[in-house]
Amino acid sequence: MTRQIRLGVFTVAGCGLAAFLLWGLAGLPGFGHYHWPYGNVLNQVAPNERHTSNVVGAVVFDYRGFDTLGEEFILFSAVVGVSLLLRKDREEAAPADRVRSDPIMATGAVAAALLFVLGLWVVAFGYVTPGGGFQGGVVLAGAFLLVYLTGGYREYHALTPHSPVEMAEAIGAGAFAILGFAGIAYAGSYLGNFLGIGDAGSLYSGGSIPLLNWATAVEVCAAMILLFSEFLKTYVIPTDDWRPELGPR
Amino acid sequence: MSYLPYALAAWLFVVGLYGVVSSRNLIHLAVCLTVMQSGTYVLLLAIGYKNGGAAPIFRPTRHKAVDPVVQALTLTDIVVSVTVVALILALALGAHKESGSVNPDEIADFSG
Amino acid sequence: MKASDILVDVFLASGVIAQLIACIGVVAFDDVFDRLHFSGAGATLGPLLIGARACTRNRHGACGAAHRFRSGRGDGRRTVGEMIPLQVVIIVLVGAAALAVVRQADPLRQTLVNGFYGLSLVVLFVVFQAPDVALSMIVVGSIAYPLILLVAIARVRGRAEDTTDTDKQ
Amino acid sequence: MSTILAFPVALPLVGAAFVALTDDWTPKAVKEFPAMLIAAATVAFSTVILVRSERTTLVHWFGGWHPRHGLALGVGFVAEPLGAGMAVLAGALVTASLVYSWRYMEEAPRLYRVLMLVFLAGMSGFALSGDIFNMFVWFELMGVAAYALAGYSIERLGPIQGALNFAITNTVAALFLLFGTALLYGHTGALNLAQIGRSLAGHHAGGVVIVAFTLLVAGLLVKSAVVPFHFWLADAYAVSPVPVCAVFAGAMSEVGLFGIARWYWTVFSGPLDPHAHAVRDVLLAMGLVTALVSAVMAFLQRHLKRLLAYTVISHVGIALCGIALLDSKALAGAANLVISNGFATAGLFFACGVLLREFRTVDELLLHGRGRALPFLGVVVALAAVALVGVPYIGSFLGHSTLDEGATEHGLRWLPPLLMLATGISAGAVLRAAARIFLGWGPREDSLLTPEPPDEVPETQASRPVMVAVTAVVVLIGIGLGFAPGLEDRSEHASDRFRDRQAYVERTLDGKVRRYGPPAPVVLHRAKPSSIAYGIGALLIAIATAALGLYRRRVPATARRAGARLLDPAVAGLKTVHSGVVGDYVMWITVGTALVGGVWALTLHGP
Repeated sequence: MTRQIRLGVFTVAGCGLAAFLLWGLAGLPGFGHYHWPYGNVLNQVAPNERHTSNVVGAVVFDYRGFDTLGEEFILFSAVVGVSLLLRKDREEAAPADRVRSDPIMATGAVAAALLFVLGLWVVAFGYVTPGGGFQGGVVLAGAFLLVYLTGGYREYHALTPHSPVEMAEAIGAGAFAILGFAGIAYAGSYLGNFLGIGDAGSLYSGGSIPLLNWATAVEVCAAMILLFSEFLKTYVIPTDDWRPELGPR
Repeated sequence: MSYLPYALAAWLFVVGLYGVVSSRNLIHLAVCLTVMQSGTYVLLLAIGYKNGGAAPIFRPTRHKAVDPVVQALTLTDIVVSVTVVALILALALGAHKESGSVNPDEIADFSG
Repeated sequence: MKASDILVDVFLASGVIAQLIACIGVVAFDDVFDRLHFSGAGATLGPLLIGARACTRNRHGACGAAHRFRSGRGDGRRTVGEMIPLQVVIIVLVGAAALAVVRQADPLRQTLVNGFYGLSLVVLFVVFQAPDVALSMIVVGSIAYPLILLVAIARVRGRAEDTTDTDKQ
Repeated sequence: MSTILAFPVALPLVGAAFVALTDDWTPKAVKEFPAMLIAAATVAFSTVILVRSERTTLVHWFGGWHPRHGLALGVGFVAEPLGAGMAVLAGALVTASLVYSWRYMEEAPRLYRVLMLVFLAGMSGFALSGDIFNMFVWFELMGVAAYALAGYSIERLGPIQGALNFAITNTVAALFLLFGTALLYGHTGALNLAQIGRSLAGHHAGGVVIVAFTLLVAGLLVKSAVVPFHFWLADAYAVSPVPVCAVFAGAMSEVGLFGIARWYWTVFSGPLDPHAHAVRDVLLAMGLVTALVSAVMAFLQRHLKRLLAYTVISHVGIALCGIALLDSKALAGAANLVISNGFATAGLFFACGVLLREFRTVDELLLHGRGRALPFLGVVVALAAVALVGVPYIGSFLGHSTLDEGATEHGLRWLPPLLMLATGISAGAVLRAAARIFLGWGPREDSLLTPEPPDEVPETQASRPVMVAVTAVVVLIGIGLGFAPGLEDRSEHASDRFRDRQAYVERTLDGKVRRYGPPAPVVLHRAKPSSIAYGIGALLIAIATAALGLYRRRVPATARRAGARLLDPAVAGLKTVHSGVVGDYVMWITVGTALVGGVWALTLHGP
């Protein structure tokens, strides 16, 4: 089958599909007319019941926390999958990692530290303001990435040794699932909230939401670092006098 | 006009699909999948939008707010999209290593 | 509109500009390390500035202000055309950017266009009053995607030094 | 105590994290056990759920968010026998695979075990969940694990191509699901299946409902590989490691079918029941085409895993026919068929693994006669083929006969013979391969069969006795289910409950508990003469197909030429369409969705 035939047939079918989708979409209530009880009730009750001011955070970690458990493990298994798929794809003969000037490295270190603090802040206040475990976790991983960008692969590798990061990822993901079992033990339902809900607007609010939030942050940060490492390993080359073990584990 | 965001969602969906079908490069294809996926983000958020509503963050006041549920769903959706891109890119690197090509039309090892 | 409102919008604008510069840098340089420098700059400045904007409560942002202005004219006259011009502009922008992403066949250039597309989506999400989602999109679009995409592209094209040779062949 | 519903998902997930964390420290001798034990424990929990759910439907609300005034705030799991049975099937096959792959994976066994556990959690979650977005999450979780597992042997191009086609088509499918989910949410403001079902009931199907239904069904048809959404499956199954294939074939495709049934009866049956005939016709046509086309494709393969992959597609088509009749009896038939065929096909894949270990190839022609060294395996393979045929009272016969009765009750007397034909051809392909390999019958060359790249590398140093034993056990389960006492009545009873939307909705949202009586005393039903005739007919067709495949040259030349003139263009066309190029596959998905959507837009609309 040639490319022309494929694209031709697709054009016809795609137009049909588009028309079909539009026909369906036209039956929805108009944009801006959300009036369903689900969201409105949650907006009403969540701040009181969970003392979280960010209702999205409450939905992600409490009302629909079980979705987030699945989401965590999607990320977890994607990282496992990527390391499975890239286990043979290692650079062998290669030029040296670039060594950068001291001012760049110093600036990078400061910027990385700042980004790290920003990440912690985004995680910590996730259920008070926008942010949370996922977003903060990626920012935290970004701080490590910045070390690579301004320092070099060597520094990055030293900061993110494979084994502990892998353990952190497993612990973060496992902790989420185990906190669910704690819910069974203390609150009678999986992922049940088994801590007091604390004062609204403070870091102690939300019961077990902060715990789940931090578990997510650890998992996401470690997963992202591993993801970057796996991809970087296929490209980045160590200097002559220094080779990390790049082989499959 | 009030259906424009929905139309955008359908547009992104179909344009992304077109990209997937027509792509000659797996890396390009992965990005097209994210475009298609962003159609679902837009649809979800557009459904949950409320005229005059603000973000569902209540500190210190209560106010009219948009639907928080669709936002939570979209967050999950974004994570899914990252993982899928990572996996497809990993496979694309493998394909390049084995066949020297990342053109999906050229790496057909078997058929029939 | 208060001074703080203007300030947060300035944040947003400079974040967007930082991202744009980073995107251009990614395409302008051949070496993957240089490219990563730029995407790294985007990864720091962009999230910081846009995130600062997203994290400030949205009622004081452009859309919230527009809505207050609108509802001030009375709820009785609400019709279907409830959307504000900003939303329409951004929606058209996102649609056009998506087409550009798909039509750009060269993966490297596509990464640039995709960066811009991601940004326009972020703005759309802010307009849709979804700061959490916008924040996710920023971190994903400026940290996660660029890195894995650039490494994959670099790997597939061969190292910067021999890129030109392989391209010519 | 409904908390048990969390275990089939949460346990393997905790297990996956645990294995990932501790595998490096675990002594080599016991490395394989944690994953196996966790999978076995998951089966145990699923079985308890299955047994309990026969008496009453179990509901668990995660985080303790019970519905308020009929409004579901959180995510709930709802277990009735069919869903729990699906979870048991998935768990049993994953456990069997993990036992089978004892020392099987030479590389990265740790990652393999972690992914298998995650995959199990995804399937169980999909089977038990009562929330449409939550189902999407589990769908995606099993997808992500499955893509990586399919590409396990990355040092060859075939697995990469297969995994890529699998990942891309199934991601597109997942996005279809998500788009449909979003439409439903916009239309009803709910994500809980029962709540969506309640708010759709009593209204006519409008554009939103029809589009959402089409997208959701199309997404799952990709997963379960129904023509023309099926192309990726053969590519992916042909290249995955054998233990992974067994789980894919036995459980993953069927999970997709289960989802279609679940969504039709709990969500869409309200608005669509007045137009049930339109739903039935479309699904029935797709099921039949799938069953027949892929049976022929199976016949054209010489690569055993690819051959089996096409038989899987054919079985999916038959089971889809059972669902499409939209009736308890046929649904029960489809369920029984899925279970017995699932075990038998898994057993056949396991047998392929033994052949691969012994002879380093799964090419039927290269294996010609070499299987004589493994007589016991030959017997097991023959038994599995018989189970697939559904010879009276054995293996899939129960499923076939129940399905046939359902079809006859609907006045579709032409359906059972066609299904018999499809079963016969696909089982005949398996019989042909078995005869050629284990008996050395037929020629060593056959130009009709699709050539395959000689790519199989030895995967393993695993112990042969364990592999053969697992194969035999799995095949015996597949055969034995036909005799299971009372299975027929129980499955029909379960299907009745599965289709009862009212009871499901009231149980989920209003907490109205219904108790169902103890299972009726075991009555041995005599099969109808027609069913027995179909069973024997399928066997005859299978034998004839196998004979034709082996001894085509003995057919008189004139008849052969006439046949070739008639069939060659069709065969060539089929082979061209299965191009192995992912762009084509996605194009077909679009075409299929647009066509199905178009038909339904015209027929389901209005009062």
